[in-house]
Amino acid sequence: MLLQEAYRRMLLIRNFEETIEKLFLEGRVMGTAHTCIGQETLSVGVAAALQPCDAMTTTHRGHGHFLARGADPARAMAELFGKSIGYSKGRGGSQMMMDSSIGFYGANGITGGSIPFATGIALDAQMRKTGRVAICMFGDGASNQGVFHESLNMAALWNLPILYVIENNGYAMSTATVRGLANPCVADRAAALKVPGIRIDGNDFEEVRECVRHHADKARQGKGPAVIECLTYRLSGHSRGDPRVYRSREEEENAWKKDPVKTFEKTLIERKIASESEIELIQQQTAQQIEEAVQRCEQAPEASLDEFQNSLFSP
Amino acid sequence: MLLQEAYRRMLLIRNFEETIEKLFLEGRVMGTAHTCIGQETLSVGVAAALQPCDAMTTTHRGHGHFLARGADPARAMAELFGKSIGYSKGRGGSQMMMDSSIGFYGANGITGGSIPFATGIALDAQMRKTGRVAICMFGDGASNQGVFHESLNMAALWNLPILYVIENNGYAMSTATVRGLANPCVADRAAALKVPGIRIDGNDFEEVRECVRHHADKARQGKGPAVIECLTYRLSGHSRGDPRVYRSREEEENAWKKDPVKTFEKTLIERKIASESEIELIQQQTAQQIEEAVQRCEQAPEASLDEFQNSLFSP
Amino acid sequence: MRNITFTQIIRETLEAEMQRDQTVLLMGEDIGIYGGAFGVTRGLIEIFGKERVRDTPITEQAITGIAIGAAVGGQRPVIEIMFMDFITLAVDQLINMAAKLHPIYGQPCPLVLRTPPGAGRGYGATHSQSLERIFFGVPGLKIVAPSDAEDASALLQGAIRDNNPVIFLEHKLLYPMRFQVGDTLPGPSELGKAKIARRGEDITIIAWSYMTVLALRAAEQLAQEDIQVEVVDLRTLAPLDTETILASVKATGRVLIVEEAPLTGGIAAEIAARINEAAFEYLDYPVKRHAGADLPVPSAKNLESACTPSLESITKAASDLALAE
Amino acid sequence: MRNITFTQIIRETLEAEMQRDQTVLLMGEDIGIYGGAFGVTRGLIEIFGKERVRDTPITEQAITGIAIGAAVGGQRPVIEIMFMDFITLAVDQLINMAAKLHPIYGQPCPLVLRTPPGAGRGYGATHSQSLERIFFGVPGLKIVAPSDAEDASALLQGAIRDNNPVIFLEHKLLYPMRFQVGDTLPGPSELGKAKIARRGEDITIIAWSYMTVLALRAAEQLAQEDIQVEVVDLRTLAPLDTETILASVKATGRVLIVEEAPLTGGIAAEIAARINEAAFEYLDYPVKRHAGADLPVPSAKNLESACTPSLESITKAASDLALAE
Ligand SMILES: Cc1ncc(C[n+]2csc(CCOP(=O)(O)OP(=O)(O)O)c2C)c(N)n1
Ligand SMILES: Cc1ncc(C[n+]2csc(CCOP(=O)(O)OP(=O)(O)O)c2C)c(N)n1
Ligand SMILES: [Mg+2]
Ligand SMILES: [Mg+2]
Repeated sequence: MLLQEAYRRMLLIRNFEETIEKLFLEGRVMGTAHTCIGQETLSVGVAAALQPCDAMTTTHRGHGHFLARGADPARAMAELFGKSIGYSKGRGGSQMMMDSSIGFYGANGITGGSIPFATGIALDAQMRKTGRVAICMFGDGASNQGVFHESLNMAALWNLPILYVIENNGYAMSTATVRGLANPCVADRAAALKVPGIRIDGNDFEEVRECVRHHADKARQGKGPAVIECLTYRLSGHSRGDPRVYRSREEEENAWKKDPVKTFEKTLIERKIASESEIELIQQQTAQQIEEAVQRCEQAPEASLDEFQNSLFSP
Repeated sequence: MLLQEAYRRMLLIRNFEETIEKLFLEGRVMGTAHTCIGQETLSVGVAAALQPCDAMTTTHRGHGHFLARGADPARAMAELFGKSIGYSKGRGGSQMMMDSSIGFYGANGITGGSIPFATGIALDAQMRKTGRVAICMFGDGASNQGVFHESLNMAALWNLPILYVIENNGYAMSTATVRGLANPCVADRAAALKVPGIRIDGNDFEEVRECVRHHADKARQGKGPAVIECLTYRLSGHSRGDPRVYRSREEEENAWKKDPVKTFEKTLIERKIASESEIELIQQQTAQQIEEAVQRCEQAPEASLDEFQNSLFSP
Repeated sequence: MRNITFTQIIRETLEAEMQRDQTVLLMGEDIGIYGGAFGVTRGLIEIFGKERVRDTPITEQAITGIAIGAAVGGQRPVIEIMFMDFITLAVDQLINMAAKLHPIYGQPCPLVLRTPPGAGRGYGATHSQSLERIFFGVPGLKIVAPSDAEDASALLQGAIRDNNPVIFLEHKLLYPMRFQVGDTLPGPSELGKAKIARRGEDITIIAWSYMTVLALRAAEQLAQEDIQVEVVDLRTLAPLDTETILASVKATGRVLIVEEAPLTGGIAAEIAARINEAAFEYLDYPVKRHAGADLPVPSAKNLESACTPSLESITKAASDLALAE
Repeated sequence: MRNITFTQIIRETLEAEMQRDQTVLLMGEDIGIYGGAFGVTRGLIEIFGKERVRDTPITEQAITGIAIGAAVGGQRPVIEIMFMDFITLAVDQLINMAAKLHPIYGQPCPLVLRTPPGAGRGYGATHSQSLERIFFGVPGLKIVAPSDAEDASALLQGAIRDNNPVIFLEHKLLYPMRFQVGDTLPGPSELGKAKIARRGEDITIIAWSYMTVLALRAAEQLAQEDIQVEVVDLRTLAPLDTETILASVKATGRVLIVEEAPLTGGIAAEIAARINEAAFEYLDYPVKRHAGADLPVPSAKNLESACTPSLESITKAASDLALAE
């Protein structure tokens, strides 16, 4: 992925998330959503390291991962509108979409629920020798679910091609990492099972990309799983309506000063990879893309009850 | 606990377990049981380190722990006979008995099921400042259940007075530890959560007692949990009818040569703590005690259906 | 009298019980400073401190298991499972441990597990389920599902003082609803008693939790069409108050059971079966069940409404039954 | 024809399916060299190797979740949960993941979970439960519960080839039982069809899994008293074959549903409710359910027998119903 393209995806995610927050405020979409503002470079960094055949799973906070892998923003957003063009035909909502054709094996509303699932995808990859690596994204909070340890143990025993990529964004809902994890370094848990555990700056696009690429390559070569802990910060609230009483505005302001998308933008300019006007053009283009997505959602037909009723079982 | 008394309990356990195996073969008891032959010194070593107020939980393989803590062998055995004098009035069987009056908080048929339970007992001890320490016994196989990590994390976060004592006996049913654990050192898992993790010779009575006592004292002083991995060997089959195809007879014979009860017996004689005739007397006494237990069981009334039907809810 | 939300009365009840009994201990995800995902425990950490209002890591299985152990040890834990959908992770501890403690081991286990079931907010298939059926009929477990504030308070007190594991349902649509309640909290209620929430002679509607709210509204509408509906609010699902159910059914001869969850395998089936077994000859018409679709709860508003009983669908079902020949 | 055990035909069926389809993959605790706690998979690791017959650590939740992922990836995993009681640890993965994959995400999930329910061996409260009710009515899950060898083979093949998650029950008392079967395995059966296991006009007994075995024996005894029992063997609980049930009930007018698990909240309740809804006027007598006691399964032989339907208790219940005025 070219750096300009990476930047475009980051911006697309940022725009998507901000638009969704606005749509909620305006009462134009229903349900709930968890935006990943502040974690965009991480999403794109991981995606940039992958092969098209690789499989990614995510959590409740998955828009960024999905878009980074190339999802159509209109079809993703349509899940929030409950419209038929949505990835789940409007049935799933923000937390339940999947598109295996682009190697995106789904968001998941159950914290930790996708960890064994991704491990199973890696098992299939090993059995069928597809050369695929599974990338299991989840949060610091999810790392406490026992099923992480169960899955990691099996992945290690069986040498499965999987990376557990933890987005340690400082909080699980209101629970600061230090209050939820007896040892706030998630990567340390890997050592307990003799799996490589790496902790990196999750807001550094290139560090993320290189680290993921390196370990994905190893996994592809049959060298087994790794745990990659990416330090980041959730600039948004946990979900809509989060009053954020568990942290100070000052802390947030400081974090905003290090906004990774802005930082990446500056790097592009400094390194002369993109000019200011190119940046501006990308900004305009993504803004327009999102606007069009909203329009497509609004014009799309409602989710179909008939179709839903006939979809319970797979033929 | 005096060493002679410790020996008496080891023998009692050995005798109890061998008798049960015989009773199964003769078809005189029903259901199933998992005997702990080879792990008796471990049970007694742990029990010898505890205060009367301390709370112990165990697993499917719990007769030894229960007897080590002072259970009445007749009432324990009566669970296998399904008789009314059993600790669970004949309702529970081998895997479900409890006697909180001697600090024994139960066997449990669900592998790993007692781990959060014991942690909760420790939480109560902390809340009510009872000075009690909880001792959670389980196997290498159970250590793979995710709930161990979930519980250990909370115990560590909250500094609970609990010791997780793992009996690593080389197998979980047919699964050798190296085939079930990516890292066969269970104690290493503690480090992932910054909890002390100690690995000791579980067949060495004094090593077990000292280690448990030391960490129990620390826990009692508010210094939080520890993980103690005791290396031992299950000389018996997993449960009745286990053909033991997963290990060689040679391996077993070698293990029998190091039978910890015999080793302990030799030590007593060598150190002149007991004479050969004293040993013999204890052997006779425990044999008789078990024989009497069998007789009591056989003469006891059957489990009462009426009483059972009225016991569903606690008043 | 005062007018307060369901959330508010639960919070006040928890506070009062914690004041009364030092061993009442709250545990759950984000129940401390955040006050719980639905704000029920807001403010309690300030009063009781973080030892008695314990934020936990995201570990439903261990939270439940630890609470069971604490209950056997000597506490009266009240845990919150943020959405009832997540109780699926605690099924082993509830069924294989909590439910067995008294009948098998002879140990009391005074545990309360509070959790919000229910659809209606577009949260999707894993944040909208009513899963009480998993525990219904598990010998040794009690299930409470109030539909109004006074009952919720009295039953929560009853649940906390009960020496058995109790699953306490707080439907998420009830939380913001306002109710008239007394100036002081009611006393504790014993678990296991249904109530006649409205008298009527033409037809009985049996419901619980939020469905009772809808049933009462339907009854009001039908009264205008001169159909007099009796509404039995079960309040407690386990133990089930068959006596009150049968008395009402025998009087009206027609009964509609309303359940939010999918029809197949629901609690309504058990109620229907009991009525048929014990009041067959009193029935003018076969027992009717009105329940959710046999589909997961979808997130789109139009689908979600179509898959869950609504005021309209209940009114129609009741009216059809009342008027059926 | 040959005479083989239930265990043997399951093993042969697994072997045949694994030969036929490279993506059929077995996973479970001690299923390799040990051959499974009940010996069902004995010998398969020698034929297919440890990649396709995977011994797992003791982690029911992850085993199930990994199998679901593998199924979506491209395998057809068949997992074994050693005792059905342990499925409680996998409830989240089954209800919140497997069951949602097709209706919400549009993904097929060809997973089979084999597990033995049932009492009768004195194994106690956490090794004897029949917990199919947890999954019954969960939209998106199928449940198969055969009572004889031929059906077990045909349905297991059907389950493995089905593109949906299937819970496949092998009652532990069936394992050692011998059956007459053909020299070759039957072909695959579609899931969802009950069968009339015995014809009779006086009364219908509906049962599944091991209870069908007892029902057939009871029918034989009753035939000597000139009571002709029709036995409907459900074979598949979800989807439930209401059509076959209703046809039989309409013909006999009297129906006894037998369920091993506790009465309250059982699958029998749903069956009874459906019969009452759709065949009310055909009933000579209220539908009767005969089920386990509303108690955990105790280990003592005398208690266990008293708490579970037996040949005697079924015969008596059927006879009482057949002769009732
Ligand atoms: C089983 C389960 N428990 C609790 C929740 C509620 N919940 C949703 S997200 C979340 C916090 C997750 O924290 P983390 O894993 O760090 O991810 P982040 O939100 O920070 O991205 C919680 C508690 C849930 N969805 N599922
Ligand atoms: C949840 C659950 N899964 C599986 C089993 C079956 N089982 C009983 S004991 C056992 C092996 C346990 O191994 P370990 O923890 O090492 O204890 P050990 O038997 O060696 O004492 C297994 C698989 C069970 N009882 N519960
Ligand atoms: Mg986080
Ligand atoms: Mg072991």
